Amino acid sequence: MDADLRELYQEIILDHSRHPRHFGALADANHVAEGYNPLCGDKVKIYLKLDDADRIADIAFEGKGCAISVASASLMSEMLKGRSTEEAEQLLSGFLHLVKGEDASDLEEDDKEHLAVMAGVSAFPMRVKCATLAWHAMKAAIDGEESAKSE
Amino acid sequence: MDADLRELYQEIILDHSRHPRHFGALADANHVAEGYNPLCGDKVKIYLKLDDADRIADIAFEGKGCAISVASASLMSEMLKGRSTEEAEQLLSGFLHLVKGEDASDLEEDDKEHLAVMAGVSAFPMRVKCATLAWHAMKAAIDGEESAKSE
Amino acid sequence: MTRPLPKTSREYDVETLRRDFPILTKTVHGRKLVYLDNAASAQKPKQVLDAMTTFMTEEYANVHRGVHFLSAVATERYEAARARMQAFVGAAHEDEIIYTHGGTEAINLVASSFLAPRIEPGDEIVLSVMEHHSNIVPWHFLRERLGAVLKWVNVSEEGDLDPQDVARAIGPKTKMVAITHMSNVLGTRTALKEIVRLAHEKGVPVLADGCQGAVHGRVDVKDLDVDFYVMTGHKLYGPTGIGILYGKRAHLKAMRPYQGGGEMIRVVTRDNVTYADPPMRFEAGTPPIVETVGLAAALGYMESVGREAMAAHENALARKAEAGLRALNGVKLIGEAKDKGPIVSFETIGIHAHDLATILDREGVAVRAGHHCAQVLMDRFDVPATARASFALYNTEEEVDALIAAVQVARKVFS
Amino acid sequence: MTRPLPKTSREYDVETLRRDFPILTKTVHGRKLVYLDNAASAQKPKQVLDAMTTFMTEEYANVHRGVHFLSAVATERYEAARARMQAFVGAAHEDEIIYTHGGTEAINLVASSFLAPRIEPGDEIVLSVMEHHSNIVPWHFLRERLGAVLKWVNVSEEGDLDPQDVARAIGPKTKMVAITHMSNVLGTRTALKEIVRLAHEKGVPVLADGCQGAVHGRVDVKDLDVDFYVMTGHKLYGPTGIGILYGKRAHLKAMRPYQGGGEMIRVVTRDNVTYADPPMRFEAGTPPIVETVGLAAALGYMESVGREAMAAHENALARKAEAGLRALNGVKLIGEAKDKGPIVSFETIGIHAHDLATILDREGVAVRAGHHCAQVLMDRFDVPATARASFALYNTEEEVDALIAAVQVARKVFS
Ligand SMILES: Cc1ncc(COP(=O)(O)O)c(C=O)c1O
Ligand SMILES: Cc1ncc(COP(=O)(O)O)c(C=O)c1O
Repeated sequence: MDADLRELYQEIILDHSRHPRHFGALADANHVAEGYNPLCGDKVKIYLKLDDADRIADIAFEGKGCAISVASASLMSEMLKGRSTEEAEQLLSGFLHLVKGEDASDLEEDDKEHLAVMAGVSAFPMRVKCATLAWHAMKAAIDGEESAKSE
Repeated sequence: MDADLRELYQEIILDHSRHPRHFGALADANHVAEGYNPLCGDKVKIYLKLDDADRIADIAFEGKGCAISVASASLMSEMLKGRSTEEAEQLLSGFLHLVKGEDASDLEEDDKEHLAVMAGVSAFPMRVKCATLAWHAMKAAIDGEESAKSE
Repeated sequence: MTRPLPKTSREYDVETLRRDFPILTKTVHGRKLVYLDNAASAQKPKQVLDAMTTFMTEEYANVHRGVHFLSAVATERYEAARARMQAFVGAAHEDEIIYTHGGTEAINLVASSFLAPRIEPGDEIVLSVMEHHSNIVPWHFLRERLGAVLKWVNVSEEGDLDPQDVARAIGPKTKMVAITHMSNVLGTRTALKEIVRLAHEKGVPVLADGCQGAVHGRVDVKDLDVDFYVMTGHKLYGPTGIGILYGKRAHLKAMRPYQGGGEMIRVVTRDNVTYADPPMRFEAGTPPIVETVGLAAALGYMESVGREAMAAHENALARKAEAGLRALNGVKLIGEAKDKGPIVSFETIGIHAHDLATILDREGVAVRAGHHCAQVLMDRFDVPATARASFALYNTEEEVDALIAAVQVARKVFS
Repeated sequence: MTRPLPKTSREYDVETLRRDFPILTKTVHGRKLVYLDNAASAQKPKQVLDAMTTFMTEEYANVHRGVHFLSAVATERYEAARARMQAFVGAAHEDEIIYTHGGTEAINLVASSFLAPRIEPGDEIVLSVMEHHSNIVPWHFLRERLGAVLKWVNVSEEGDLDPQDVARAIGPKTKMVAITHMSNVLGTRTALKEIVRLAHEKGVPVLADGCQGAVHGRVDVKDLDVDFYVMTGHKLYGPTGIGILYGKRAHLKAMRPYQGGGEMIRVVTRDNVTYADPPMRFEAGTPPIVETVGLAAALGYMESVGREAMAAHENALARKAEAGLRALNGVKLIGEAKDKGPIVSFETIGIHAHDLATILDREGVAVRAGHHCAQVLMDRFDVPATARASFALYNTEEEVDALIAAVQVARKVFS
């Protein structure tokens, strides 16, 4: 099998996609936004609970999609809990660089390691939107918008 | 100069175009129709006076157009006076064959000779519509229609 | 225009035909390309590319506009192409063939120029749930803007459409039936002639979306008695940017123009405008001139291959693919209609269609994954997306094997 | 995307450029072809044909639809072409570039999606009398269907358009100014920036028809501040079947879709439909994919020749032609505006334009004769038709001489 493919569908990605973390609705969310990719029909809904200091006190997501989009949402939800919205946006920016195969040196070392499993997406330009769908929805939720485009 | 051109713009054609016969309106016309070629803007209006036996007792035309269309209308008006509408339609059919370079043996010898000056049009497919404009309008007039298309 | 005889009798020599399609020798990701995305768009034979290139290097000018030589030649080619398209669908008159810029535009034209002026709020349009968005959204416009009501006809679990269900959906307020000739997802070929007969019994005109149907079988609009028939060039082995609308002469003559511009007018003044007769009334502006020449070459190519022979070949491949997929565990076919063309949609349980398509692509196999511009149908079958393999005149049995093998690779990745 | 530097400094080597246009070596009626019908449509350089052929033999698939390799490559080419078109007109954002099927469709799109929903009976649209039918008839539709009123701005005997006359025509009910950037008959280049400034002072948006203007000079929509700018591919040395609509982002975002179909939607259900953002909202169905690649190559070609250099060359030829025609007895130029592009219309007294064009054609000289889809302008100058010679980057001084000599032949025939 193709090395790029093995990189893309690593065990940990498949695991996240089969057993997504923080999956479901969040009853006490105060920021909610949807992401939708009209080209493939993939959908994700992000629930955030921001505290008074604009920190992500809790996070969850729902939706259906391919392995990449579900795993990416799951991974994101793991990483964002406890961060400030500003940090979340910085992470988003670094993540976008990473999956597009651009210079991702704006990522903290720890985050880079954690996100490394998503780097394989950069070899699949048509799948970048799958990987970023949940992240854009997260940003929309922070900004108080109802929905995000996939790109 | 090109032989086809010389054939097209014979002296007699130029003469008809400069001094069209039966040019003007016909006060006692009982069949009138217009021909219009939207591609070039040429216009012709045919006036017929049909008698009780459906003979063309009188004919006239007005309009503006290129040398070919005016000469063709003029020639037609010369030839139709006194003919029955049936004869006129036969002549139209033979004329169409002639200017399209098809077999025009359905024309009477006399008519063929008279119309021979128009045969040069067949070498100029883009100009056939100019030559036939007045003739189609004549047919429309006989049929009691208000206007004819160029083709 | 004489129609070349179909070569049904001789053996179908797919390897020879493949040589006409230079792109098929490509490799992708180091694998031989296996192009099974033909329902999205077909590849084009050399004959089409050559016709377009020759036209642009020898005979090009704008049409209907000049008396000069090139303009005359170009106009002749342009109108000769119309005659070929007339023959292709069996239309009675050449002026029943309208050049459009695609199948989508053709349907929009009918919705806007034929139907819109006849719609009163509450009037109904009957559609099947397996229509392509191009045969849905133009009618939704009439709902949004004029208060029309869309009436949906369901298909069976297998994907069959019962003509009687169409007839039952027609009521006193029905102004149009718009129905596909072949579903681009299920492959279902509809009983179009019967549908038309039933609709006409109730005095309702029928538009058929032939964007897939015309690719995979002979079309005879006179025999079908259909009011409008729509095709798109790029799926017929022709260029992008061109489509064809067949319309019955009486309808076309009664229709208002669609777009305004050059060549579709009779007289324009400051205060008024009058319009040319069909087909020119509907061909505003400079038409897709080069594309008509390319499409005529494509239709000529299809005739020379033999349309029946093509269809038989394609269907055999599709049936083989279905058998191969059925034999795998955890693969579900979507669309098993009795009369089916060479389009095979399926789900792989536990693998999203996009992941599947990505893995197949790495094996060189190009299929489409998604909703195929048929979200209403996806809802009907309650799937977010399917994978679709669709077959063309140049596909082979080995390519079917490659598809099945690639699906097995995907199952291994996700195992 | 970097824009190649215009080569204004080096000598303009027309003979070398001509080698890029295979059709120019043709003979017609035994004479060397002298193609002066460029305002109707330009010939296409090899670079454009090659780009299209290569794309169709190496990289073709439908766009935005598949995850497979060819689909990814095709989509990339398709969107890269958009970036080139953005650079060509100096648009601020890539999503301000809408692909259409021609200039005519672009204007119809604006009339239908932008203006129609804002028209109350009695609302006014300001046009000049020198508009092409494509920039008249779509507005006549709004008159016929919605009760809009067309307000006409005259031009002077020389063919100049006074921006103040446009401003004066704007009243409280004016909803749009639609004006050409360059007349396809008179060659007049309008003071577009000034017109836009005056219209905006009164809060009225401006659509500019750049189908000719963009061919003969650099366009900067940001500097012009124009609301909509329209171009057509086949006059820009590109393929038929493609046009471009530039629209300000804020306008586009607020506009309803034009045609319904695939790729322009967000969600389609039985009861509802929501739409994608611009530009896709306006690109229903399979777009003219191959044509975008061809047009991008054409624009690249123009940039590499140097747009200022091209324009200077063309204008020099036109001025030489005008001088030659003026020197003949019985020839009357129509259009002698102060700011004029390389389009020369004229009447030969005693010879109808069609007869003239036929004779010129036999001399190998292709000009256009007729109303040039500008009947309102023909009425203004009270002529049924004019002859028109229009110049492209590949025309030569010898070709101007051939034109003048051919007009003399015509005068001899009719003497
Ligand atoms: C000034 C002008 N506007 C609009 C058009 C229409 O362009 P198209 O016919 O390519 O749609 C033309 C050319 O025909 C033109 O010259
Ligand atoms: C059944 C069907 N109808 C309509 C269309 C629309 O054709 P186009 O996108 O070429 O306009 C397609 C293809 O996309 C189709 O498969």
